[in-house]
Order: sequence, then structure tokens, then C-alpha cells
Amino acid sequence: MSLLAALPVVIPLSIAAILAALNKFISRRCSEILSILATIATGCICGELLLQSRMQPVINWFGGWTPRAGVALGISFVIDPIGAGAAAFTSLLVLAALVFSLHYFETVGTLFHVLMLGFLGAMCGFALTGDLFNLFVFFELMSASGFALCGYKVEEPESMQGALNFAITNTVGAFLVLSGIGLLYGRTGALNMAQIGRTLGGSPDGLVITAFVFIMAGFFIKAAVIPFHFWLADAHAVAPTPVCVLFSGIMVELGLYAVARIYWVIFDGPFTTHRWALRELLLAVGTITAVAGAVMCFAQRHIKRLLAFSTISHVGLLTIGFGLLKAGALAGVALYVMGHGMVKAALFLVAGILLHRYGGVDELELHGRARELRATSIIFLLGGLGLAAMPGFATFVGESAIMDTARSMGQGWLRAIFFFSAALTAGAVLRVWGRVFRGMGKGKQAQAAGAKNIREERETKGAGHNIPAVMFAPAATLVLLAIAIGLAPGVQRAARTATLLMQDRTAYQARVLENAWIPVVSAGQEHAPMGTELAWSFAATAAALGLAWLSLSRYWPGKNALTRPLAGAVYRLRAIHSGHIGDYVAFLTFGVAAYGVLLAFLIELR
Amino acid sequence: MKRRGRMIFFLLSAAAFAGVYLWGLRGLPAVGHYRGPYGDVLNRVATYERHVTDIVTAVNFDYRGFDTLGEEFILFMSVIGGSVLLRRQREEEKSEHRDDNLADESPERQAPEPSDATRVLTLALVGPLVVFGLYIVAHGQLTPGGGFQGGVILATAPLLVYLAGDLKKFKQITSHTLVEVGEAVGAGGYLAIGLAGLILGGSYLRNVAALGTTGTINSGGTIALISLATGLEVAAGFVLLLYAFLEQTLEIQLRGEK
Amino acid sequence: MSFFPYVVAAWLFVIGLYGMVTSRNFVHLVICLAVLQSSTYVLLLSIGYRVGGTAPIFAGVPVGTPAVDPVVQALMLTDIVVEATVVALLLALVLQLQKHADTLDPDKLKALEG
Amino acid sequence: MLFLQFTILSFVAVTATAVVLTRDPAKQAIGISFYGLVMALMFFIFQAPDVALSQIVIGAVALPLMILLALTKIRRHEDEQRAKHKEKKAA
Repeated sequence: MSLLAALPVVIPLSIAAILAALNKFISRRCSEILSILATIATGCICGELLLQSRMQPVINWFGGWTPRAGVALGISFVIDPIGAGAAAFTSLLVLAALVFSLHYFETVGTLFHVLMLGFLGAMCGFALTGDLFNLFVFFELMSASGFALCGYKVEEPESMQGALNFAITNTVGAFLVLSGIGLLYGRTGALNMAQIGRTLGGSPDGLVITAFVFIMAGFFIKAAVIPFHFWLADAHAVAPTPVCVLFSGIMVELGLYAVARIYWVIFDGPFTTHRWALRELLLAVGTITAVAGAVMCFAQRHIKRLLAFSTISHVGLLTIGFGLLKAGALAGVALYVMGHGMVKAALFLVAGILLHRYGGVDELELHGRARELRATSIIFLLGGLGLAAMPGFATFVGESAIMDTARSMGQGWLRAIFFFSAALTAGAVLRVWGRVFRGMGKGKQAQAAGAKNIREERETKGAGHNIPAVMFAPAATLVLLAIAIGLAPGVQRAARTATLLMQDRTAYQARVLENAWIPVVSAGQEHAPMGTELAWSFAATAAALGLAWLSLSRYWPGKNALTRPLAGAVYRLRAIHSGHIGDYVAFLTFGVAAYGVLLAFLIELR
Repeated sequence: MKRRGRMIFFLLSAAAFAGVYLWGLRGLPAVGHYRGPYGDVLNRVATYERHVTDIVTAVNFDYRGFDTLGEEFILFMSVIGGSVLLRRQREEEKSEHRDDNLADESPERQAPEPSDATRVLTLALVGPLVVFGLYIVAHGQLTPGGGFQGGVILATAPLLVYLAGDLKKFKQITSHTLVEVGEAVGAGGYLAIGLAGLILGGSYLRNVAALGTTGTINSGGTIALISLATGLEVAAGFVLLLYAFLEQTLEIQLRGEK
Repeated sequence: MSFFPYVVAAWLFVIGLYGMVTSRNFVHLVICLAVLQSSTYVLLLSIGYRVGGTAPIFAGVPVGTPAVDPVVQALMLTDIVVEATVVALLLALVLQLQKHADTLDPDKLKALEG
Repeated sequence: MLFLQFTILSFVAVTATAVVLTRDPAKQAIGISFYGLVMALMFFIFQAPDVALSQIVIGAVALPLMILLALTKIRRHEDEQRAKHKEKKAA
């Protein structure tokens, strides 16, 4: 029991309510200060909870309703290092986004801060809760604030369409989750995750498989896993920059976090003997997501949309990491999420700086124009290298942890997927760097890469000839933090300890339902990254650099017999991303059905 | 995709989807045979522990009060989001003056002026409606209803004023600042009651007020207080939400009055 | 027969999806989403139902009378708020979309292709 | 399972289908209001008066009202658009 447990939700929401009440009476500066202070306080409390929970997960029953004879009466927060870490990381990114938007948006007002704080509170609650329906509530709270934030730039039709696609698909996802919760409740008569996990047991039958598929698909919509990923690129292309930072940096990853949490607490019991089936499904969708996202990423010229597709590709890698269903790989996923979140946030912030300065984020139109921004250029370059998981970045530590586990399970082929994704996504980012910041290659007069140029209006007041420090500092700090974590000793071991704790289902249940004190098992000594992993990683970075250089040079192959089928395939892939909500819902239906049929087939087959 | 292709693709997927869903539903106990334990335990203990007779309200505002806190903030954020999304843009304000005459071109769109009889009748309904709404809010712990249902009923009262065609009164009642503050106070009040539980009882949202006698209006401890806070928040929230939409259409008539 | 409510729940979900896929107007689509949502009401309601049970309100009836599940009803109350708020937000987005794109037909919006 | 429950559920399914298949949003708004009432009735029959009360105020009143208000605005915008077109043609 900790008095602090409720505060990561209560603080942001209280300040949001206060700001909304005082909306007409306080200055913009005042609301900026209040919201930043609230975010810092939330972050500090999450950090404190993280430290507390390393000895023993912190369990908090709202209203003091502790369970009776194994039946939970109330709602619990079950705070373990992974959950608290996710909440703390969320606060960090919200802080970066808020600092970036200081003096930034023209129309930004108190209400923007209210929405951001609501978003923060929702994500914290989502990360910390131990109750299935409460998870749904925070999912919806996250959505409600997210929809409004996404459509903040109401004057652009694209932005409305993107926000609508986002809102509609995510709402359908929420109802899928709720239906899954309903199924579980009908079977077990419980909403507390620990209690459901204990009651469910046994082997997976139709209900368990369907409930799992519904819940997983619902959260995969948030996580943008194929074929639920369509909304992400649309929403990112149109959302204001600080919002993109949060969407890509943490919201999407939280979708995956929810699946991992629910799987390890609830479904691992019934699925224990069928892990292989789930593993096959997850590795397959992860691979497809990673490859398709990477290809789409390379084919973009709108920088924000490009970064959005790179997020999809990396989510594919994270799905692979989770799909291995091993503590070591999950620790890698946690580190990768952090590293990727920081690097991607920094890249989006630089895109925001470009938009501020030049009034556009089209790669070809910006050709060579940002040559003057030397410091910003370094940040963008570092961000690109971080996406390639170059040794030294947190992404590398995560990737090597995932690959270590994969190799030990005989899934070494996954290295090729990681290589491909890194080379293409980082290649695309480095290409943008070369073209925009170095003036390499051809500009607008070059034949357009094909993708439509989405209109994007300046978000800031005045033509910014100088870049305020508040815009630059968050991006720089985040990239440096990603490097610091990548070089810090012992992070991998700490992460492994945390994921071992997360995966220990029976201990979790005893802690929650019987308030048992069970010592936390520390992970063994970590081994330094293997030589092969270092070599692969450097090779991927080199490939990304090479690809970027090649695409900017005159050696980039034009249309010929060799490239035509490839170009055709890319064209067809792009045609699927139509921006049409009907298509998206159809694919969504297909995805749920396909997941269900495949999983049922794999399990019943045996 | 073309319409036809999308349709075929969807129908095939939907068939498989329905199959998966029904396969899952088959694993549920037959309808009418709820097996518990959650609901049964609460049905047994809630009246003794919380001195309430409406168990759903006890679940909403006490046992699972934290869910309802989240729910109130979903509403809160949507209201904020709605007013952010429907905020007036600069161009719009400019263009409004330009096409002043446009509104007159389509008289069939104008709401007809209500007759005096309608006006009196509608306005006469406002009083009972407000009383009814307050009753529902205050008796949540005893009979069906509570802060949420009563709040929405209260929110429809200003609409009756609008329907009666009394636009000036309507604007006064829905004075934006006041309602906004009311909404935030309602939502903040919920949080504050929770904090009181944390400070006085050591656990967020713990019931720290006197529980009172079962069956009377001041029973249930914080349940009644939370119900009131929710009522305020929901009433104000829905007024703002409806007003945001109304404002989009209202400009026609207000301009006509000028 | 005792399975029928579940079939209705599944049907509402599928018909809602159908409406959304074939929709030519975003307002229509939002209404279909509301129909889809009602699937979850039917599902939760039938899960918590008990033949012969009273409503979980013990004013006038003694505690201990067989009653239906109060928890799903509390969940549905939350669900209804979610419905109202989501529809409101979506309609606000739809209004702005129409103001600036002059159409509500998803088939006519081409800006986000590729 | 009683006859009453069976009937109301069938009615819910039919009404929902009708609402989805109505293509004109204005008619649909009326439809969804009616659907809200049917749902509320179903909640009563299934012993959920709390939910029924909510459903009446939200599903049958607030929701259709928002939809109708949105449609009014949309119509108005369409009229303006048409008028502008006419002006252009005339010029």
C-alpha cells in the first residue's frame, strides 16, 4: 500500500480541472507553468513508485476494498517496475511536448493543456491499473483526449479526415476490447486481472481464444499492427507536432504493453502448452508489419508521414520481441520502446522545427533549405542513426536483448527482419537528412517520389527565423538521453528483472489477491553484447547510410526491367493505404477474423 | 479498393468474424444463469456495508468508484475536445458578415416562431423537469438513477427554454463561463472527495463520511456526495456539449434578431 | 433459445461494421458506430441476467432475494457515457470536415492516399 | 427464456438493421431515437432500471438531438455552397 499510488492519475486530472475552471481568468503563461509543473510532479511520483516497486510491486485498492476470500471487490492499481517505468516515460515525453509548445502554437490555449494533462493522466492510469474494465476506461479516456488533440488543427480538411479515421478505428477497437472483457466476465465473474487469471486456468477453448483475439486485436489497433495500422499514418501526418511525439513515442507502444500485460497475467495459464501457436502468429504479423512499414516508410516524402510509417515498422519489431514470449526478449522490448520513443520524439520535434521555420515538411520542397541549421542537423542525423539501432543507442541494447533470446530459441532468421527494417527506415530518415540538411540529391524539380503532398500549414506564429531554445532543447535532450541509456551499465539486467517479475503469474495473483509478500527474483548477470550482434548492427547502420546515399545519387536506378516489378509491388502496397474509412473497417474485420481463425486453427490442429 | 471489391472482401471477412465471435459466445453460460461471484457478493454485502438500497449506485460510486472517476473525465475531456474542435475560426467570423443575406434566402430553414401557447407550456415544463432531475440526483443511492441520469435530465432544461424561443434567456442560462466553471468544479469535486478519502482514510476514494440510516436520503456516506458532484459535472457537461452544437446552428437566428 | 441474446449481440456488431464499410456519409457512419456499440450492451446485459432475479435494488425487497448482477449494469452505465461522448466528438470532427472539404462522402476524400 | 425477452431482442435486432440500412441521416436520426427507446425498454425487461433511465436520456434524447443539430448545420453549409455555385455561374 502506498499513498502515492493514485497520484499519477489524480495530479494531472486535478490540474486539468483547475485549468478548465480558470480558463477565462488566467494567462497563457500561467497555464503553461501549471501544466509543466504538474507533469514534472507526475513524473517524479512515477519515478518514486518505480523505485518502491523494485523491492515488491505496490498494490493499491481504491476505496480500501481489499479482496475477500480471493474475490476482488474494488479496483486495484498493481504497480510494478514496467508499469511505473511506462508511466514515468510518458511523463517525460509529455514534458518534452509541453516545453516544445511553449510560445509555439498560435491558437494554443489553456484547453490544449487541459487535453494534454488528460492524456497524461489516462496513459498513467492505463499503465498502472490491475483491473480489466478500468483498463478499458483509461483506454477510452486516452482516446477522448487523443481524438481532440489529433484534430486540433481544425482548418485543414486532411486533418479532420485523419482524426476521423483515427477516432473511428480506435473506437471500434475499444468495443472489441469490451466484448472480450464481457466474454471473460461471463466465464469467470471477475474483472480483476489476477482473479480472472486464477479462475480461467485450464486449456484454451473457443471462449478463451475469442476473448484473447478480441482484446489483442483491440489493443493492436492502438498499437498499429498490420492490418490495423492504417489510421496511424493518417493521424500522424495531420496531428500537431507535440501530439505526434506522444502518439508515436508512447501511445502506440502502450497498446502493445496492454497486450503483454494481459497475456502474462491472464492468458498465459490457458495458453502455456500452446505458446508455440501464439508465437507463430505473432512472429508472422510482426514480420509483415516490420517489412511493410519499412517499405512504405521509404516511399514517403512527407516527413511526418515517413516517420509515422517508420513507427509502424518498429512496432512490428516490438511485436516480434513480445511474440517470442520470453522474459529476456520482453526486457529488450522495454528498452527498445524507451530508445525508440526518445529518438522518434526527437525526430518529430525536428520536423516541427522545420515546419516552424519553413512552413512545410515536404522532403523535396525543403531540398537544401535547412543547410543553415547546423545543430538541428546533428540531432536529426543522430536520430536517424538511433533508428538504425547503432551501437551506443538504447535501441541497440534492446535489439540485442531481443536477438539474444531469438537465437537461443533457434529463431536467428529474425535478424534479417531487424536488419531490413533498420536499413529502410533509417535509410529514409538519413535520405531526408541528406536532402534537407545537406542539399544532396535533387529537389522539387526531380520527379516526385509519387506520394501525394499533404498540405500542412504552419503551426506557429510569425515566420520563425530563429529557433527558440525551447524548441531545440527537448529534441537534443531526448537524443542524448537515448545515448545515455544505451551506454549505461546494468540497464539490461534491471529490465530483465522487471520483466521476470511481470511474467510471474502465480506470484502476481498471490500478491494481489492474498497480499502475499514474495521476494523478487533478480535476473542473472548480463553478458556483454556479442560480437556478431555488434557486427550486424554496424552493418545495418552502414546499409542505411548506403541506401540513403544511393537514393540521393545519380546511381539510383530508374525504371527498367529489373526494378519494374518491385516498383509495381510498392505501388500496390501504397494503393491499399487509401485513406478510405470503409477500407480500414473492412481490413479491421478481416484482421480480427484472420487472427481468430489462424489461432483457432493452430491450437485445434494439435 | 473499389466499392464492389470492398464489399466482397468485407462480407467474406465478416462471415469469418461472426463465426469466431459465435464460437466464443458458445463458451458462455446460458443466458439467465449468471454464476457470479462478483455481483452476488456485492448484492449480499453492499446494503450492510454502505447503507444503500440501489446496489448499482454503490458499485458505481463506491466499489468501482475509480471507474466512474475515469468515466466523468471521459465526459470532461470530450466537452473540452468538442469546444476545441467546434471553436470558431477567424475566416468564419469574417465570412459570417459577408453572407448575412444568405440566411434569408432559405426561409424554410428558419425555425417558425413558436406560438404563445407553446411557449407557456414549454416554459411551464422547465420547473418540474429541474425538480425531477434534482430528485434523481439526490436519490441515487435509494432508487434507480443517480448523478449521471439526473445530470442529463437537468441539462435538457435549458433546451426547453430554447425550444420556447426565448433565445436571450437561453443565452443567459447557458452563460458559458459559469457553466464551464460548474463542469470543472463537478469533476474536481469528485477528485477532491477521493483525496479526502486518501487523507482521512489512507486510501483514495475511501468512504469517510457518516453512512447514515439505510433508506433515507442522507445515507451512503460519500456515495451521495459523489453523486452530487457527478450530477453537477454531467449537467454542465451536457449543456456545454449541446450548446457547442447548437451554437453552430444558432447563428442564423441570432443574426436575424439583430 | 437461451443462446439467442448472444446471437443478437454478434449480429449488432456485424451489422454495425457492415454499415460503416458501405457508408457514403460520415454522419451515417457515426450512427452505425452507435449501433455497433449497442452490441456490447446486449452482451453485458445477457451475461449478468438471471432468470427470476429482481433488479439489484433492495428497497422494499429483503437483501438476499435473488437478483441480477449489478456489476454489468455499472459497466453499461459507463459504456453509455462513452457512447455519448464518442459520438459527440466524432460529430464535431464531421462538422469541421464538411466545412473545409465540402463533402461527407468517404469516396470523395482523396487527400490521404498512399 | 421468456417470450417477452425473446420478442424485445428480436425487435432490437430488426430496428438496428433498419437504422443501419436507412441511408438518409435525417431519417436515421429519428430511427436511432426510436432504437434508443427500444433499448431502454429492453433494459427494463432485463431488470436494469438504472441503465434504462440512462439510455432514455442519452440514447433517445441527447444523442439524436446532437445528430439533428449537426445535420442542420450540414444542410445550411450545403445550401451556402449551392448558392455560391449559382453566383459563380451567374457571374
